[in-house]
Amino acid sequence: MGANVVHLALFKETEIDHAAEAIARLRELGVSDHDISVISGIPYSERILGRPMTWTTIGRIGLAGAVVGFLVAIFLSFGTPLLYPIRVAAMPFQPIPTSIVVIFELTMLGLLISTFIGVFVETISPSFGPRGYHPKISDGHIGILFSSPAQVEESIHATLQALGAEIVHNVEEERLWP
Amino acid sequence: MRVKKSWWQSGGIRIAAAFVFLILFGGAASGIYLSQIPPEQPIAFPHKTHVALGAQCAYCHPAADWGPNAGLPSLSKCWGCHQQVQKKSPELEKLAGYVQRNEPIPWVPVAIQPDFVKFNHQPHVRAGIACETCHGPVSQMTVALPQPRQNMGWCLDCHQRMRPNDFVRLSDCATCHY
Amino acid sequence: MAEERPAKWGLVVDLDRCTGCNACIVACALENNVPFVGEDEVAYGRALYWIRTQRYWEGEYPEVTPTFQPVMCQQCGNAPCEPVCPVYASVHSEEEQINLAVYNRCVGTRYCANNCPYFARVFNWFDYELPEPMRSYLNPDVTVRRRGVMEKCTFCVQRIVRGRQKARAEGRELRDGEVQPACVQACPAEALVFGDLSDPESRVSQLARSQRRYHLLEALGTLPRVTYLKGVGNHGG
Amino acid sequence: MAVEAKPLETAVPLPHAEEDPREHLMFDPRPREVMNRMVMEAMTTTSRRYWAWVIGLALVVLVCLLGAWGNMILTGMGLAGIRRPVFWGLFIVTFVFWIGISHAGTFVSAILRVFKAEFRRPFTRAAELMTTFALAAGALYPLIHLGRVWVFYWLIPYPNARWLWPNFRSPLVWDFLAITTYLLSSTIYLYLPLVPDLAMARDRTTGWRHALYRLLALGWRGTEAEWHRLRRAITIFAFAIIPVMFSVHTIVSWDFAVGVVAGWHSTIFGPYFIIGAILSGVAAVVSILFVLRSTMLHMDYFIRKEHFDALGKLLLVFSMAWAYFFFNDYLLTWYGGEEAARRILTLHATGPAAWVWYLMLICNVVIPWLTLWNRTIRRTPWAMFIITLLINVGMYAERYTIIPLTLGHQRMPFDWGVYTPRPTEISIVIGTFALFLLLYLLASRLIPLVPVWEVQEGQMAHTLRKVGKAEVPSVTELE
Amino acid sequence: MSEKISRRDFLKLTAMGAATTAVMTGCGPMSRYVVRRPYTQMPEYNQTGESTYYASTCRECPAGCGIIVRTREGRALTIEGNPNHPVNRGRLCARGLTAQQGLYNPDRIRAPRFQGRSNPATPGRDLTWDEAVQVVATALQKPPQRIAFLLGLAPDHLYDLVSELTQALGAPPPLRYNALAALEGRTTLIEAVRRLFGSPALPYFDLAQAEVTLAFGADFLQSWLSPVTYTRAYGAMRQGNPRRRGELIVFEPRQSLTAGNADRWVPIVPGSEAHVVLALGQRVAELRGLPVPEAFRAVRPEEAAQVSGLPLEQLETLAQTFATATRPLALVGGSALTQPNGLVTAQAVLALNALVGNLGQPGGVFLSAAAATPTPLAEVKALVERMQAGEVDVLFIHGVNPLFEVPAALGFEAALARVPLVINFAAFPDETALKSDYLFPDHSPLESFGYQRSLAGSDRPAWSALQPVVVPLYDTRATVDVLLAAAQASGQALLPYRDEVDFIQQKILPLINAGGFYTAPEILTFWSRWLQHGGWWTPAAGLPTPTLERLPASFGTLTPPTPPAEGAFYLLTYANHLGDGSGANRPWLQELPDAMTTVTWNSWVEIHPRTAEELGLKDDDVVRITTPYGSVEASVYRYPAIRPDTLAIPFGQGHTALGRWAEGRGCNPAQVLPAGHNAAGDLAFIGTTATLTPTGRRRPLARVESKEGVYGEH
Repeated sequence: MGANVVHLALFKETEIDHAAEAIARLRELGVSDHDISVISGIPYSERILGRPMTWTTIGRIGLAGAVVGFLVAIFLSFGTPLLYPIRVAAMPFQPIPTSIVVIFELTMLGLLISTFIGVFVETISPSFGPRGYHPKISDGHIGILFSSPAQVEESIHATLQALGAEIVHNVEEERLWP
Repeated sequence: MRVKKSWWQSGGIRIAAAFVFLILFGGAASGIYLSQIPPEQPIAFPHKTHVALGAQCAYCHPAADWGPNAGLPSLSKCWGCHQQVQKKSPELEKLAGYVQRNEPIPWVPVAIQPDFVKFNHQPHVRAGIACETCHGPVSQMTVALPQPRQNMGWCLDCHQRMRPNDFVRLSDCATCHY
Repeated sequence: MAEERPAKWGLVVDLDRCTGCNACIVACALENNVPFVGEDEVAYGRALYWIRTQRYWEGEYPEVTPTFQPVMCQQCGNAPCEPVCPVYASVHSEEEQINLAVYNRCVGTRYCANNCPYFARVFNWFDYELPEPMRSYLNPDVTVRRRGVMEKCTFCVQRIVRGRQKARAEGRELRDGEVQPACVQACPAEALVFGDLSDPESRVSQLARSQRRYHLLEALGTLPRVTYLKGVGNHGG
Repeated sequence: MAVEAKPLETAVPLPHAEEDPREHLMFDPRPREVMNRMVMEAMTTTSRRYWAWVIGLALVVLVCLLGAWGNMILTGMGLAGIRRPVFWGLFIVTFVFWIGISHAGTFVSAILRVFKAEFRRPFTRAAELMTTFALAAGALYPLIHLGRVWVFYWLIPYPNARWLWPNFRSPLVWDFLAITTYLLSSTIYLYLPLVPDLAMARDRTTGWRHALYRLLALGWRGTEAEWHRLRRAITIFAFAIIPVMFSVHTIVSWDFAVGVVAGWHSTIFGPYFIIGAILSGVAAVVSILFVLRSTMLHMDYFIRKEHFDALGKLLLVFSMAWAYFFFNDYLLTWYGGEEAARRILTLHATGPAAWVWYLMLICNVVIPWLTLWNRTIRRTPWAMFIITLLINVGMYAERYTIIPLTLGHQRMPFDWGVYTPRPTEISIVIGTFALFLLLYLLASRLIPLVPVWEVQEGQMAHTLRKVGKAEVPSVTELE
Repeated sequence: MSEKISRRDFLKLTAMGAATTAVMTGCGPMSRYVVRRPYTQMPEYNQTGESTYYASTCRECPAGCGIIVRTREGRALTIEGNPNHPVNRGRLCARGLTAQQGLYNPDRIRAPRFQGRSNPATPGRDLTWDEAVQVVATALQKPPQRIAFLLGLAPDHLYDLVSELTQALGAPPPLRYNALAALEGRTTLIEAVRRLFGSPALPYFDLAQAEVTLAFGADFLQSWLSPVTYTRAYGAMRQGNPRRRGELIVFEPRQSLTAGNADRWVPIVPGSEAHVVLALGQRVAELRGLPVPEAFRAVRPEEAAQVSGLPLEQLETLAQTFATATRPLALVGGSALTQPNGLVTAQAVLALNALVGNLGQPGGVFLSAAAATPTPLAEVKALVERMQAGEVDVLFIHGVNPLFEVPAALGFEAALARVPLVINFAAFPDETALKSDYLFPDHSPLESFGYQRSLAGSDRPAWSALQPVVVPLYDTRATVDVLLAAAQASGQALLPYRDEVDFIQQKILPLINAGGFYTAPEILTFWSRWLQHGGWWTPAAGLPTPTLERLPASFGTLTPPTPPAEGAFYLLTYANHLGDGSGANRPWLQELPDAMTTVTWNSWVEIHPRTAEELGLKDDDVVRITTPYGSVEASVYRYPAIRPDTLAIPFGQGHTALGRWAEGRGCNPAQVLPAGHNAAGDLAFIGTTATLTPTGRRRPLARVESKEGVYGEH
């Protein structure tokens, strides 16, 4: 696939219908979903653009974090009093009601932090699909990144331009994050 | 587009950060070090020699058996032996000087606890704890050396190991702190 | 060595004997290195009395009479001050069955003091320096508290610990009345009696069974170890 | 009995019926690049007055907060006016106040997001910033009020040579955990929706700003996967942070309610504190929005009268709810409470500091109830500014009543005491207000204060549809 | 004395470091930098970390309680009661417990000193003790009649030595004055005992076993004679008697701590006590079926009721209570004695006891062994007159602060200026010390040897011993040693003693065979036991029973009190825990709340709330109290337990010297007291009237009570 070049087709934000249409056309022209990537300034659901559903592990990472938080809380509220039992008032060493507070807080802490870590990890982990960016995206443009073999380039461009797209050739991968 | 060097990569910032780190780390390290080296003593008393000659700890520190402080020998006790034996070494001349001036020897305490720790030798000696358990191999030292990590966990650990059935009493805060 | 049984130290305050002379305050202060704070601070409620005499007035002139009630830490069996401390600076001694104030652990949240219904706890608002050579009278058995630390009556736990160590070294049990807090020792009217409540024969146990007994704010369920004996007639609280 | 029929008056259209829907931000869309430019300009434009404020506030923070605090650490807590028996004073009052304020962001952004209240869109960020900075200011107080702050780390659970762990039975440890959780999660919750806007800013800046935004934007491009992830994370946060938010102020209330202090030991304290917190938080959002609108460029486009109107309605509801809880607490104590607690009620209302109690009622109940029903007042930003400031004064008075005024009159009248705040603690309180404002001022020029993508998303979802002769607003579900 | 010196040696070379250590709490390793020294010669009974206890005698007031001082590493730590001591049985009062704050007081005079009194040309300078002894020796060579000694009530051994010295010199005997004794009317009581029972002694009242007690003015729970003894007895009287809980009725115009603890407080018109006692006596005699003695007929009951403001029925009830009681007891002191009728009251009360037959009975009256008596004010007045007339060349002062304690109206200050040489042995720079030529500081009581043999609270013959518990901190010297050295230096063989210890040993020599609870074959063994036990006393209780030969026909003339003029008030002063004011430099005594008002660190004027309301006065308003003799200012304390026509100011504050904690606090009521005296020569100030003028200023009092909580005020 060394010959494949990444292109970016930019649509104005009002031309969402055209963008959706363009994706359909690209698929017809033999560019697989795998080689298409949509970038946009606001979220569009996959249904709108007719794209396959993306998949994320954030929920699972969050859940795992919650479990870790829960276990830490169990240790802190039931384990530490056993290490060095210190009596306060007439309370038991491991009272359940007060432990619930600790367990709740630490479970939530685990959930929330690991959710964020999930976002972070997924962001920095390598993604497949075409890379490239254009500052117009953050001005509301919808960009369709695709890589196609050079031989079909012409026809694709023509099709897309007919739909009102602005084509950027040969998008270079830009290092957006250290 | 040339990636500009980030601010945190600038030399000045890095040097400053290194400096702060060094100060903090160095301060902590020297603090720990200073509390672990033996302090300068007025007379380099050779424990080793005395123990080798068969002197018991309690001969010079008898109060460990009946009171909180082990006590230091009075000049007369030192002199009681040393006026008989030869006084060739410069350290013994120092001792003779103190005796002549009838001036107490300003020993610097080595095995000390903070003032909020009320340690009593007597119960420990009565329980048959050997002096070396806490004071280290004094029989191989000249001046007494501070023993590292004599902290609360160390006390508690020993209390728990030696007297598991009596740990409630021996882990009571009022045993040492009031 | 004699088998030791856990003690429940208790104090009985006979209000019929108490005259309100306040000798207990001074005895306590000098035994426990309690600092004095000066006029302005006392006026602003920052005196560090571990024990103080509450004096109310009853009746109208000429039948007016003061009622005196010395109040110190009640060493509650179920102490509200203890569970609220985040760092275990206010804990219950399993061995002595009293409330401990562990000065060196205290971080100074002052939560325990708010939660003490008897206002028995006082706080070191500043470092109270003593001019030389006054430091010489500080009791070395009691930690001198620095600023930012809570403190309170400890039933003179240093005397209890010393007494126990002495008794153990001699291979016997503590005798009734052998250990006395400074206030009890000084009390000229012998209104304060201290001893082991778990020993039914001790003097304090006998007095604590008196028909005149009551506890301060008993309804709160704090199980105080200090028992008050009501005054008789129009005397005492 | 004859009924005398009165002819119906001619139906006069109510004034708001004639209101132009385009008055709403959602129906007054502008192209994304225009909005981007507006936000960027607002962010990058600084005036001499702005820098004067920044420097002034920085000085106040330095002197009043750090200076006074440092002096207090070296000298002792006695510099504050706390005394026996009022061991907690302005520090804890202000602590509760800031924690209350911090409920604004989460409430506006999480609850309104969950319930899809569309008017939230332009000011979620402004509110979330308040949460973070109010928590930052508030989280200082547990440290400030420690007698020995240099050993504060003993509150943190970690294995150590002393074998000692914190006491997990103490509400202060819960507080520590809850505030840590809330501070971390609300900061993340501020940050996550900010990423696309940071990418926007990255694309429009050079120099240090570019470096900063590039770092913070995490390489955001706006791919489907990124959006998906972001929305998933925001949804998790929005649902999870709501119970955390409730727990935080509940735990703050438990600091008081678990004790035996008369007047504190109340089962209703949890919800009572939460409602109070939301009331003060939302009020603070209104105050801040007014300031943003009147000082920053283009903000009058994003923040409109409709927002004041909507928040005003919310405030009225919360003021009523607050009054309900207050009355609930009052009545039960008055009716069957312990004598000491009853005496405290009397003292609050008739004692030497009764003005604080009346101030609380006037600011929290009388003023909102008299004004906020009125649409014109709700839509007058400066009036709302004054009203919301007063609400926060009232909430401060509420905390003052609950803490020092209650502690001073407990069960032993011999030991009662009146608390008077002293310069050091007043200075520290002023210092944290300055800190909050300073952080906000700096942040307002460092991060895009309006979530442009959210506004654009909202605008795309809202259309005016012609139904018969009227153009009616219509909302499309895009998500 | 070799023994003395060697003991001091033991104490000296000890670790002073521990004190500093204690302060550095929390600093952990900082302790290392505190140098600890071992003993060069460790005494076998003294060890670091362990306390050593010394028995001694409290000198904070004249009562002479036995104390045990806990020392460690050569420092005096806490003062505890001596459990065997007959006066206090191990108990102590607030004053005694603060003695170490006197010992370690930073304001002590640290060396002998000459000060250029009122002459700026002669600047003050420190002296050596050799020079000091020389100064005293020269002074002792003045014409004997022109030498005067003014001493305090403690210590007794100094008084005994000075008595011998003056006798040997041919000088007038030493005077003993103490404000506490003056305020409690001690001389009057002794004089009354002398008149009725024949020998001058203080009576001992067996309060513990009494069942109904009438107390006239005697604040025995706080300051009167021996407060610890009587407080102990009070406790026993309330709860120690298996038959019956004792009842206490107190007659005082202002409720003292004693009256506050009474079952009944009778707010009597100041100065009418004698009338009431006489009227009661008549009824008691009648009720007991005895002939009414002639002396009791001086007053008709109606007259007494009218003068004292008590309803006749109340008098009748009181008389019945007293007459029908099994063990009745009547006490008298304080405000009932320090008045023109004082001697009458004292005799009447003692006679009342005789009337109910409790002399020498359990719960009755005994004669204490307290023989050393204070000098009445009248004799101090005579001294002042001599000084004023230039008849005194040298005045020695020890243990008393006349410029503070003696009523200013007596003119002591002006007279002092006319004495060419004033030598003061004060330990503290008090008011008088600052106006003296030479300061030759005595040791603090905790550094001193000595004895007290005038123990008003002892139920048996007893002597109480003093011994040093620490090495003297400063370059001070025992006054006895100075006087002995000076006597030797003066070349005359005045006194046969080598030094202080020798003197004390010779004085206690007779005790060896006096039937004490220990004895010894020779003086050195006896001496060590004397020091060990903190004194000497007999094993069993037992005091002489007073015998009343017959009652005099009259106790003296009786003057009814004159009611204060319109706008004027009776003025009272009383001693609280500060006593004679010498304790005002103990910070913990200042910090200690006054028992009745809870005020700390200051003076106040007690005004009945109703009166205050009439005058428009609020708490903490500063008012000026003016008598014909002067005026003072203090803040108002609205005191609910005082007669509406009476004002009261506590004694002890108002120092203009005496160190950092005493100076400039409150007011000294001695400034407004009259110099008059009663028939016994005692200060008579009850009945003095004063006017009150608001100054418009406010000075809040540091009270421990919450005004809001206790009085319901905001």
